[in-house]
Amino acid sequence: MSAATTRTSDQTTAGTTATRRTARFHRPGWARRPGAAAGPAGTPVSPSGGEKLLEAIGLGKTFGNGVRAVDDVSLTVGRGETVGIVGESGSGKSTTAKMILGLLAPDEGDVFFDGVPLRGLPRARMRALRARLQVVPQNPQTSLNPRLTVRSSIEFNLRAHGAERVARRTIVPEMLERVGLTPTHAERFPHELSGGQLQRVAIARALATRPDLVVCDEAVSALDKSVQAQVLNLLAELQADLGVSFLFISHDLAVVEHIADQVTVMYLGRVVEQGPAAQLWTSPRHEYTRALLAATPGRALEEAAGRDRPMIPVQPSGADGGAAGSGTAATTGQAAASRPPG
Amino acid sequence: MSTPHTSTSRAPGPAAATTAARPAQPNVVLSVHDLNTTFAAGSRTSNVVRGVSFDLRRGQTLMLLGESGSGKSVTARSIMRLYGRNATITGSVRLSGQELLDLSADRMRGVRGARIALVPQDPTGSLDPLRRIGAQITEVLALHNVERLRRAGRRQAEELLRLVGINDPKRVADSYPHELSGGMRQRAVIAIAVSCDPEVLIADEPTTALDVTVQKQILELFADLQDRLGMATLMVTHDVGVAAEAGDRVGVMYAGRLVEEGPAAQVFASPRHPYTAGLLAALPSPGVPRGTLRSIPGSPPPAGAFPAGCAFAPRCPVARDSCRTDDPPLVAVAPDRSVACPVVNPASPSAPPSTPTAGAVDIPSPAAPPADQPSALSKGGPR
Amino acid sequence: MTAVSDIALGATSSTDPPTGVRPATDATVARRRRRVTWGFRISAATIAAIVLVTLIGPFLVSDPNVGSLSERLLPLGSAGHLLGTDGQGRDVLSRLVNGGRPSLLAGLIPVAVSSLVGTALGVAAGLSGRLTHGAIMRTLDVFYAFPAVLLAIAISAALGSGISNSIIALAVILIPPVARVAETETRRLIDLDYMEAARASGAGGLSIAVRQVLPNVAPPIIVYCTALIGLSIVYAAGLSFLGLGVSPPTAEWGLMISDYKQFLYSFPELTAIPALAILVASVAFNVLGDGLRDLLDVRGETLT
Amino acid sequence: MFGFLARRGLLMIPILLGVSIVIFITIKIIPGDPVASLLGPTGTPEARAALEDRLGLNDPLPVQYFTWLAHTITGDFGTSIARQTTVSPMVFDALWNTLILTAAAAALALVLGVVIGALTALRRDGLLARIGNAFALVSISVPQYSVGLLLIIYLADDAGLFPVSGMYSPNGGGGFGDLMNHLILPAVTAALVPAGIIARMFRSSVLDVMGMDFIEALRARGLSERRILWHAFHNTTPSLLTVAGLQIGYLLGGVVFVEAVFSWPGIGQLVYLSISQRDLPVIQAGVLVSAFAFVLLNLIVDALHGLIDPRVRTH
Repeated sequence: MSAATTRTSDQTTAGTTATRRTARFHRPGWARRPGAAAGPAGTPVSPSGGEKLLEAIGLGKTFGNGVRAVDDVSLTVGRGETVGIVGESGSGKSTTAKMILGLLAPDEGDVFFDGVPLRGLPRARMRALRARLQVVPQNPQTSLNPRLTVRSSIEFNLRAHGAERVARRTIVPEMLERVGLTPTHAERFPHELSGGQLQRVAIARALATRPDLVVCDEAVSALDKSVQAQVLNLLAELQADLGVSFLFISHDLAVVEHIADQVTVMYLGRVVEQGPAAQLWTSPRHEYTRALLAATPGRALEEAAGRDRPMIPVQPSGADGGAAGSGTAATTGQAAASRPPG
Repeated sequence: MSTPHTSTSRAPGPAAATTAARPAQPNVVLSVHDLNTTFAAGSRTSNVVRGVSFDLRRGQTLMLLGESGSGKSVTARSIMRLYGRNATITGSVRLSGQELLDLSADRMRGVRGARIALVPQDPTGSLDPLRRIGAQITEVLALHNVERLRRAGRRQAEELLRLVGINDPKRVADSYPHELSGGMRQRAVIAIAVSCDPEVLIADEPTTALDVTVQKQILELFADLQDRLGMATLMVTHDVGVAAEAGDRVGVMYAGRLVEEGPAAQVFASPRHPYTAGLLAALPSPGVPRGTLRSIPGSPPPAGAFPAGCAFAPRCPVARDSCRTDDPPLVAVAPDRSVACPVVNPASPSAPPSTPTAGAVDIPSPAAPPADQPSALSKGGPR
Repeated sequence: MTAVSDIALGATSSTDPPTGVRPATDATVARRRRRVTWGFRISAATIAAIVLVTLIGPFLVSDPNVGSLSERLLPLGSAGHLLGTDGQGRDVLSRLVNGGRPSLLAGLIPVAVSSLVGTALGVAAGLSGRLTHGAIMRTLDVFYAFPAVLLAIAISAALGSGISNSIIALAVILIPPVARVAETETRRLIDLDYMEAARASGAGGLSIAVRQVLPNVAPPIIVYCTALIGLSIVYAAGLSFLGLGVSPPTAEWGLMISDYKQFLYSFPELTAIPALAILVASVAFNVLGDGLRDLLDVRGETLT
Repeated sequence: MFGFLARRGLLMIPILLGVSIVIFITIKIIPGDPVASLLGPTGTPEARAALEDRLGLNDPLPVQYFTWLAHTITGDFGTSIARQTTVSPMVFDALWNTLILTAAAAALALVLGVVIGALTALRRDGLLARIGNAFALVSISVPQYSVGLLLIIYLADDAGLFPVSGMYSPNGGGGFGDLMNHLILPAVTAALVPAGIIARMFRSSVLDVMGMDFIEALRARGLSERRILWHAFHNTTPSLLTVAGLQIGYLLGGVVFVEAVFSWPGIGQLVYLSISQRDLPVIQAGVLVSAFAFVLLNLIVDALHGLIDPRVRTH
């Protein structure tokens, strides 16, 4: 792990200045990054105006059994932006995510991360790059190693990028508080936590190395709806504070519409529609998107929403369980204020 | 390995009206009253379903909506008495007037599959992996219709598969479960469930494992079968959208209790219980800016470990001190609607307890809108 | 070698868990069962006692190789010879106590060696790509294709008799099953979400193997190998019984059975005593394995 | 199904080749000088060189291997050094005897294992179940060589119920009844360990299946408990088959001890005797034939597996 050579980019300048790998971990606390999207939470970062962080061009993948899992998929994620991928099972969205994460080599096409092509990248550089490219997996029950404590799980990621013991000691509690848990959660095992708490830990683990892009692979699909809202709010808040980009993969159109700036709809390995989230929801172009939209249950419910409900004021986001009081990362008053009149 | 159960005290609790006092409702197929299910694990017991009451009418779909640990699935299984020795089920479950909790294990077996059928969540797991679909259907047919011949059973099986929208029933009947897609498997499971023309169909998260486009087809199939066969459906779901789409009525469960019950359109248009309202507000929907979803703080209590008083009180924005000590009963707040919350229904603490569909007293509530207007939510609306 | 779980039937199989804290995943169900069983305690005490006796016993009893023909074949309970004497007038108790060390070592060392080598091979195969995986597993398959005992005998015979050779032979036949268990467990993890997260973290393969995979693979391996010790003790004594283990006049349980079977009809207890020692040790390790399974909440994996 | 079997069959070829290589190497490292023992103490260096040449011992190892393999495939295992007769009939006779013993033990183990396993799974708290569990635990730990000896004492000698050793009585007999009489003690001895293992695995397997979702679904369809059990047992057959197959394979080797104790003229005893006589061709042939039988058995188990479980066929 001592082979700390060069980093491809420094976070603060968002350029390609080489810095020592460990420098990342020696910053005091979590400073708000200059250059991060500074608008009030929820203000979408302009999709086209933003700087390109990730670009996938013409990705294709055929598996050994002859299944064409992904065919000619291209997409762009801007800095500080959230891009959603929607599709049903077999649509190739997870395979696409794996190729973007560099876990699967595409048969065709290329992935460029901050201008660097992942194809043919030397192993050492790829590993260093992974600090900036993290993942939050789907199932809270399996996204954390059941035999490791929360601390060990987070430290594993940090150690992989050369964070020294002292740095790890301070980063873990910091990250836990950042996602609305308390430092005492560090010594717990996954089976002692609820689903929402587990996904918070998974988010903390992903953010610990201060990534530029986090791939959320169905990250909220397995959560109860009341808890899902907490986690969605947390993601939005973290993005506003840290300027991190999300690639958000889900089968739930409503969730993607809510969280994403740009949406890519996939069907049988191909992109059938791409565009701004709001437009996709209100005026879908492709037949499949329309079918998907029509099949999304409770669409009628969504349309009727906001008129007569809720009659009872319900608090905005708070942390779930355990951390009542000090540890809760309540949404800012700003966010609450921007709520539309009910 | 029989299915013993204990049907003990039928004594009416303080909050429960006696069975006899309930007027017989026309078309009520299934009447559940003060259902309690307690599991014993070693020396510990956990009360997972707590005093659930509802009526289900012919041709009607009641949605039991709740999050994990709310006891919705246990309610469904308790009605069918699917638990073993470690479960104690009390209260009353009447199927067309017949008390199920009093039946012998043998007679209950005759009810299951024939008069009440179950469609479980995971179609893959609920089929015997080593037997062909056709054989699994004919097995049930033969079981409940002894006089039928084997060949007739086979023909009947294919007819059933056609009924559930399978175009090539011959091939499917000859297939093993793993050779079919998820949607096909769920159709086969439904075919088995409706094979004996049940009065009540209980579906436990029947679409959760499916893609949304397939889910839509399966929900349509349920509606279609209900029209054709006239059965009553009790569907368990965690998905508010599914409940809104496919339910005539909805019962919202939280921590083993029914906290709100009423026509789906009314409940979703104007929820009364703070939990229902919170759940609906937490859904992402167009126009809600990112980061401003109104989530309910905390998480649902784990099954069987419910706090004293109203179990929702610790997460409730309008809870009073009394909420933490007194468990509010489910009270009718309008014709056909009941809510278990004294805050939104101030008349209730002193009001006489009532059952959901008793419809006897209409307690005017300041919180209730004067009339529940039909909204775009009615069943069969835009899908 | 099918992995099987002991999770109770009935209520716990429903989707809405009636008991328990949270949706009953593998982990939570099993964790709740974590407990120290009585079998575990008794077997641990038995093993401790056996080990203690083999360590300090030899200092307390007479020389196992000295005997006078005038005292041959004394019955049980004779003065000065609690368990009697054998055909050469040697004290049976002394031979039993002294025979413990080679018998136990010949059983323990092969398991120790094969657990390390087998785990390394299995985890490596489990984490590698198709080619390496195939190469390792197919090679192991070849060793699997031999009836194990026969292979041990053949190897032992090839190397010549002697305790170290029988240890090598046993280690060779125990590596493939251990490696298979390790490979199965590793493969079970490989597609899990946290493994994907670990690969995406940028950690090296060795780091993932040691810090993420090993904590999950170790418990089932420990359980499996504990039970293997019982089997290995029986096999080791068996090789000695066939004349392929220790050479006379060293005291060893398997060799004692072989020596004493000539008196089978007149003095059956002579054969029964070492046989009982082997049985007790073997049962103790098997029960310990069962107890460890409950303690470490491992999905069942018994001997093949 | 045929395609499935063909694939499995093809997979066996490299394994058998590997087996032959391992045996060849094992024999090569055996200490001792086969040439010297063939020639006897009077052999001259010239005779020795001639013999080495004739045996092909001067060829490079791969050539020696392929020569050996070519002979082996045609069933020519060479000549026994100790007995100066061809090995093949000796080995195949022994294999046949071993198969008789193995089959008897396997049948016994299967019946015992399934009965005890089912009993302990379905009546989990009863006294019988406890006894069954204890029996299974002890029997998997049993050293067969001593159990065999004790059985000889108490049943064969003291009670005089069964013959002590061999396959047939020297005087008279020789018929089927005689064989059965001789078979019982060794078969029981050999069956103990696999019976215990099958019992434990079958118990877990029954519990596993009884916890599956489809069992509840069957119950919800109104099936009787007996009928549900029938479904459950049907679903345990694939894993039972796997375990039983492995155990029968284990028996093929494990009967060595039993054969030694009961003087059963099988492969195990043949190999055991040949080791002390340094009779290389016999050892080679014995181990090779056993391994071949084992691999063949696996193929049969695979085929049965495919027959029982449709999921295996299609993958």
